[in-house]
Amino acid sequence: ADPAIIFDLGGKFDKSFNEAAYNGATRWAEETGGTFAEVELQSDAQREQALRRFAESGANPIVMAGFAFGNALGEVAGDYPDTKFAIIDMVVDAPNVRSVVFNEHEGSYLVGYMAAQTSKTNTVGFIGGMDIPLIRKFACGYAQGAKAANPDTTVIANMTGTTGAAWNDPVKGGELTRAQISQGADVVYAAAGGTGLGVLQTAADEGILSIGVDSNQNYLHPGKVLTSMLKRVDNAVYQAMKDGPDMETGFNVMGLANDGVGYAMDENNAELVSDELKATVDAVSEKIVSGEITVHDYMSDESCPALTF
Amino acid sequence: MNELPKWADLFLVPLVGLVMAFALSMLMVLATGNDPMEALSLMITGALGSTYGWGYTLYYATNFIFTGLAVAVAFHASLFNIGGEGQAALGGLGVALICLFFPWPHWTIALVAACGSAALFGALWALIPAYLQAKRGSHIVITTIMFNFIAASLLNYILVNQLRPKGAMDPATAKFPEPTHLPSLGDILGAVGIPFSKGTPANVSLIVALIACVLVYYLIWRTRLGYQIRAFGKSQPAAVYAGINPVRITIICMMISGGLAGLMATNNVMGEAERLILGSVEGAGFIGIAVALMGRSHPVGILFAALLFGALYQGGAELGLWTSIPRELVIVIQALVILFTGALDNMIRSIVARLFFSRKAAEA
Amino acid sequence: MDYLTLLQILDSGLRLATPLLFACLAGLFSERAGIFDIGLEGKMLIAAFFSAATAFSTGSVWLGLLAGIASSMVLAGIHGLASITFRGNQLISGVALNFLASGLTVLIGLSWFKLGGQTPALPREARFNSIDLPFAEALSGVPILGPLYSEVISGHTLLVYVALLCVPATWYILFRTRFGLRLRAVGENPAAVDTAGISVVGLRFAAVAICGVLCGLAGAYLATGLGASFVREMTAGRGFIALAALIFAKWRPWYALYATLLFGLLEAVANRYPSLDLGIVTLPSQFMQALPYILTVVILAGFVGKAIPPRAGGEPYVKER
Amino acid sequence: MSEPAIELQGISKAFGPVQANKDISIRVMPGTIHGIIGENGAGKSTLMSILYGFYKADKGEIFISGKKVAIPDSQAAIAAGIGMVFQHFKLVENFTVLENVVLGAEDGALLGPSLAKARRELTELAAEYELNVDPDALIEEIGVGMQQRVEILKALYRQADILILDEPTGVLTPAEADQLFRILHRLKDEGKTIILITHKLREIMEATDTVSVMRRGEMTATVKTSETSPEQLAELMVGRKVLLRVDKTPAQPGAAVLEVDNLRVVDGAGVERVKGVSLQVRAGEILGIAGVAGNGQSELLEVLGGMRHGTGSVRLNGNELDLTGTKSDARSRRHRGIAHVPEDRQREGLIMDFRAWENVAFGYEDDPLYSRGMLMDHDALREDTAGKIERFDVRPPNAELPAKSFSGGNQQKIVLAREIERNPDLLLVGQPTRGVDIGAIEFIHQRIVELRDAGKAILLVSVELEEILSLSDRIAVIFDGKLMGERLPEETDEKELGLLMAGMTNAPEGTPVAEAVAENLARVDGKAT
Ligand SMILES: Nc1ncnc2c1ncn2[C@@H]1O[C@H](COP(=O)(O)OP(=O)(O)OP(=O)(O)O)[C@@H](O)[C@H]1O
Ligand SMILES: Nc1ncnc2c1ncn2[C@@H]1O[C@H](COP(=O)(O)OP(=O)(O)OP(=O)(O)O)[C@@H](O)[C@H]1O
Ligand SMILES: [Mg+2]
Ligand SMILES: [Mg+2]
Repeated sequence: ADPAIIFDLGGKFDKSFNEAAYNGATRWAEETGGTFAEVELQSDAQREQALRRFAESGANPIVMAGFAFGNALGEVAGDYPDTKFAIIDMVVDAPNVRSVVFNEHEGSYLVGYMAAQTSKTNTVGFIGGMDIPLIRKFACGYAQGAKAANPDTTVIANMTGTTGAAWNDPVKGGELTRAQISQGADVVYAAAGGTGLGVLQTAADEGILSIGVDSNQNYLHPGKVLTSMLKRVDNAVYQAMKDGPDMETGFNVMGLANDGVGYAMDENNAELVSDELKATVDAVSEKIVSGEITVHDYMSDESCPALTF
Repeated sequence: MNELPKWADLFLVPLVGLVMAFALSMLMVLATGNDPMEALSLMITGALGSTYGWGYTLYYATNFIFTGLAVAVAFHASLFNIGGEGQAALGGLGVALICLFFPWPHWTIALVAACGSAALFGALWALIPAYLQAKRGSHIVITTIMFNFIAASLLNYILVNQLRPKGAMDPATAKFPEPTHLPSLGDILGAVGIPFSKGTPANVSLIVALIACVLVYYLIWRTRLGYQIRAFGKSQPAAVYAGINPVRITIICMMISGGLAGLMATNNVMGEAERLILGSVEGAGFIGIAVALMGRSHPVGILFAALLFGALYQGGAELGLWTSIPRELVIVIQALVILFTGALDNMIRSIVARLFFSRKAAEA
Repeated sequence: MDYLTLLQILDSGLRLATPLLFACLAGLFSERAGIFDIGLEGKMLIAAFFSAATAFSTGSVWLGLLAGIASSMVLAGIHGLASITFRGNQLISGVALNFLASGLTVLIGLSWFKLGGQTPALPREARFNSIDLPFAEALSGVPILGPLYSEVISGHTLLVYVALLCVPATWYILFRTRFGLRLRAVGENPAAVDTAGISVVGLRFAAVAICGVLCGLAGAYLATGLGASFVREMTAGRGFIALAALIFAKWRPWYALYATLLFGLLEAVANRYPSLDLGIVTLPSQFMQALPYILTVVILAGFVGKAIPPRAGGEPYVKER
Repeated sequence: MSEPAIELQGISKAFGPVQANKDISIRVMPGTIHGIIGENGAGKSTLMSILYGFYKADKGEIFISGKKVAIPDSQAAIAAGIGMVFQHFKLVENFTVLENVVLGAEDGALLGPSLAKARRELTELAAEYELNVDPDALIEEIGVGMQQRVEILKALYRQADILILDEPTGVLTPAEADQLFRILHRLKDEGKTIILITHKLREIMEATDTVSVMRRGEMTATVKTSETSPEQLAELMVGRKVLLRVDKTPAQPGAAVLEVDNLRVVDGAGVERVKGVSLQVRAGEILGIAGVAGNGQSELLEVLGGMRHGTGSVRLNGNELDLTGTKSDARSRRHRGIAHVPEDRQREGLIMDFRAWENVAFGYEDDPLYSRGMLMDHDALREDTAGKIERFDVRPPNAELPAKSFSGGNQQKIVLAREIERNPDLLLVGQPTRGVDIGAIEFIHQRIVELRDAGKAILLVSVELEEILSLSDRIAVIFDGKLMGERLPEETDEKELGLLMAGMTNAPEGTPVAEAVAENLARVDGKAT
């Protein structure tokens, strides 16, 4: 049976999270010549419906990108014991579900480290999408990294909103960026889906640096995006599709160690990141992998040593 | 120009409006490079071609019956309640509080309590605009629009800061406990031996909605209160002459309307999601306007209009799943239906009248 | 809060007030002529889409602006057709057009750009860019006023200044010209206008058309000035806030400026301080978001002055029963 | 002989099923005053509105000074030199006088010069025709008499040669009406042509040169005023010899049913409309309240009927009525035994879209007779309605028709049947025969007298002096919210009542007020022979 993928509300071309998932799926399709079914959600109510439709049509495995599927999948998984599901960013406890979560705090730590090293004002910004523990996890890792690079760094963190609309409000993203710039920030990290596009745009317009998220967003404003915190959703999707109906289920953590997260380097930001900085960051990365540095995960206890929300 | 006979006004005019709305929408489908016939047939089979489709169609229809009745009851008093969205959202809060914080032995009792609470919360959310309209002449359309936004913010606050379980991501309450889960239509029909898809969200609230239709029929057309509501809606000076208190009627009528909108929560919150999610109303409050307009504010008409829109929603969802035609097509169709059966009603009527009388003249 | 922060909030408030101001003045023209318009939101949205889409495709922000205005005027025309020509219910027409815009923008957007309903990000030349007023740099050193000039007044996009100029222009048109006199009259008593030998239909269509132009500007500003692309539902209720501001302003141009500035500032403050600590209480962000709506209800309730709409507002002009 | 200033040929106009004008032709010579009379709904306003381009005729032609013109809108009429003062003024309430005058007649796109010019010309016109108004006053703040001046000024400012006035004196005090006619004569002397619509034969006889009579949408005659008489005109108007007397025996008054003491009513705009009225109505008698419209009689009736709040004391059968509290509404009044035939049956007395049987329950929907448990008993209601339709000779006798499908007179019968058959202790009646034809008038009057003879108290408000005189057992006259005195019908006459209605309690003969009396007499002339 063909695999299927369901994208979350932002749509598969959001240049960020969903696009990463899409890239993973197309990579699989190109490599194997297979085809996959796909759907972009347009409303919350469709989650369960889409899952059921794909399950009934025999798709296997069914991959879904986004924590918001958690509840729906919890409902549906039991009804289709012969279908395998893979969910990204959420843990669903069912025998036929693979739950893929990422150590975003680790990746964020790295880009936070780079931000603080690059900042001339010792002030770096973070703009999150919807204010949920997952995004706080990004922010917390980022702040830890920044403080580790330079203890005097001020981290300004803002969330765009408390609803799903916060993922898709570039205008507000832009305004928040301006506010952070006026508070002295000269590097801003956006973990905000579509909202982040507004952040990156405004940062580029106003002549400061930004950091992208999920996909490699360096190309969006060449020379203006310091780096992107890669969350290899594409790898997770690719892997799930490649594993096919025999996919191993269970809990699947993707971190620095297994290339689940990282930071992006390409020709667009080559000028911005000195070899020296790159070397330091790689060293830090190694230390995290080796356990020498532990990055606190906000979601483990809903608290953050480096940042208050 | 002569007047149309009543049946033509009641059926033909909305039907022509509907056909025009569909025709225009299908042109749009064509313009976006898709095959309208294929789209249409996919929508129809998706919505009505299987018990699975029916399950969703009926689920959506249940929502729209409630909000359609809500708009209609207010229409009868010449009040335009555009606040169904907010009232249904608050109804959801009423349901959530009932389901989360009381130990219910059985779903039947929980449903009764939830109905009461949902209606109460919806009614209270309509109370302030009603009061302001009745006592201070504040235009109810504007206040109810404002109250939709205020409701969204309020619910946002309550869900995010109060009811969201620790560590959860989406702004939603915890899952309601098992005893409050309503039997689905599949369960009910299965119990009497009729095979029906089990995975669909249609549930016992459909019966609540049907009961609401009957009650609203009796309310509007058979009771003194309904008589007074209709009289007030036709002429306010006459109502004062008859001793019908405008303040009282406005408030009571809007509270009934808000209560009906609130009742919708038994379907989407208690019956489907089994938890309260932010934004769970999903525009049903506004669709109620289209449903009431199409159904000519009569419960029977509303029932059919709600079914139609339910099928439209389910059919549209299928389109979104299986073709590159986005589900937003449904919103366009819905917009055109409201436009043609509501705002451009007179245009359709004159077209129909022209056709009608030219036919008659030809026959004679 | 220091002076600089204050200035920055003012600066942001002015930017955010601009689409509200355009839309509010749009509503003002329409409602002063007796046509209620709850479809401001939809007109803004469709203008935002077509301006961004056209600006992207042609690379010209000016063509984008024209397309935005044109699309908004098409919706305005439908509203006019429904409420003036066919004497339909203006509120229902507004509701329908809001839906239409919301559906069409995504439908067309998906079909053209396949970007989940968005348009691609606009390159610099396809956007309105901020312009520095003369001496902004030089004067920024002057205490108090210097930063005010360079931070708040200077450095916005052209449309911000256009919006501000629209306020005195609206006032002048409404109260100092023949057209304005007739427009106000037709919103108060269309029969008076009719018997004075002026076309009620013509006047009302003119008002609705102006409303379309201004909503077009509002939408174009959102997508090509404030933002740099179209995003689905990007108006995010601004049309309704503009409507609220219109009531708040009691249908007067200068008050419209103050009301929209206030609402813009509220948004800026809420951006800056998601929850506002006032010492005694902490206002949650949700409260700040709801504040414009709450204020409008308070005004409508007549607790703070009375907002009397144009007398013939919302009613079709029917001569023969 | 010169060309007629106005010539209409074969004008027809239908509003839906109502044929308001049928094939009407008239000629009006320049420099004359031409009167048009006719009953309510005869089509007078419609005809003139067609001439002014407000309505479009279905058929017919218009000639101005011998030239055929098309008048598709008021712009064309104004261009043709026609000005019209509508029955219901067409002024923008919150504009100033000046702005209203200028509206539509501006010079250039900017307002400033137009206003300045209008201000100058207004001063001149005011001086020339004694039409003094404050150009900067807001319309909503000046009286109706002033508003009418503004309407005339509007027409003159547009240099109208032909001036149409639709029932201009209906809202005027006698003195104001008098002044109006002086102005009209001056305009006529200047060569302007004037068309005057009125119900009042007296005004026709005094002011016009020629007169046309309309009946049921048709033009029944056009005659020289000097060659006709009021009697002939009245006959032409209603279509048959008019004889109107109510047969009734002397009243047998019993105990006081209604006692009103120092009643005051303030309207929504804060104006005191009833200023300390005291009166008494006894069982078995009809108290008639006479007065020019707008002197507080409507408000008086509405307070008693529970449609408004008031202050003072009102007792029914010795029990105090609530005037402001929760029991001050119409329903409580009905429960106490007060029935009310409202002045405006279409706006208040009936729901025009409801069927006849539904209207029979209007105001009485809580009657146990019409109830079955929580629901209304539609069968009982239909049955009751059938009886009422029969007893009150409602035509067509079909209870399923909506109220709007009945003619005015039959609508009034439905209201009367509903109210009278309640057998109330007190019946409030406002304008019972307004717009009702002669046959129905007789019927309605008889029913009211029957109720009186059954020992009920009746308070009658009417602006038709003749109706008051023939129905009432006692007559009170209201002026400016105050009762000017009470008379017995057999001891008074129209002359004296007219004086009282003009606010003169005790005027010797031959005073200037006699003009005011004449005014009221004219009103009487309209109906009686
Ligand atoms: N705008 C309208 N729409 C529909 N019917 C109308 C309209 N105006 C008048 N009519 C009807 O046309 C007929 C003639 O009305 P019109 O106003 O011309 O009478 P009138 O002679 O001026 O009466 P009155 O003395 O009461 O002013 C009436 O039956 C009236 O109900
Ligand atoms: N809106 C309407 N719809 C249907 N029929 C109407 C309407 N208006 C009037 N009619 C019919 O037209 C006829 C004439 O109405 P109109 O009010 O002019 O009667 P009328 O001759 O003045 O009688 P009356 O003296 O009783 O008032 C009535 O018989 C009525 O049934
Ligand atoms: Mg008239
Ligand atoms: Mg009549």
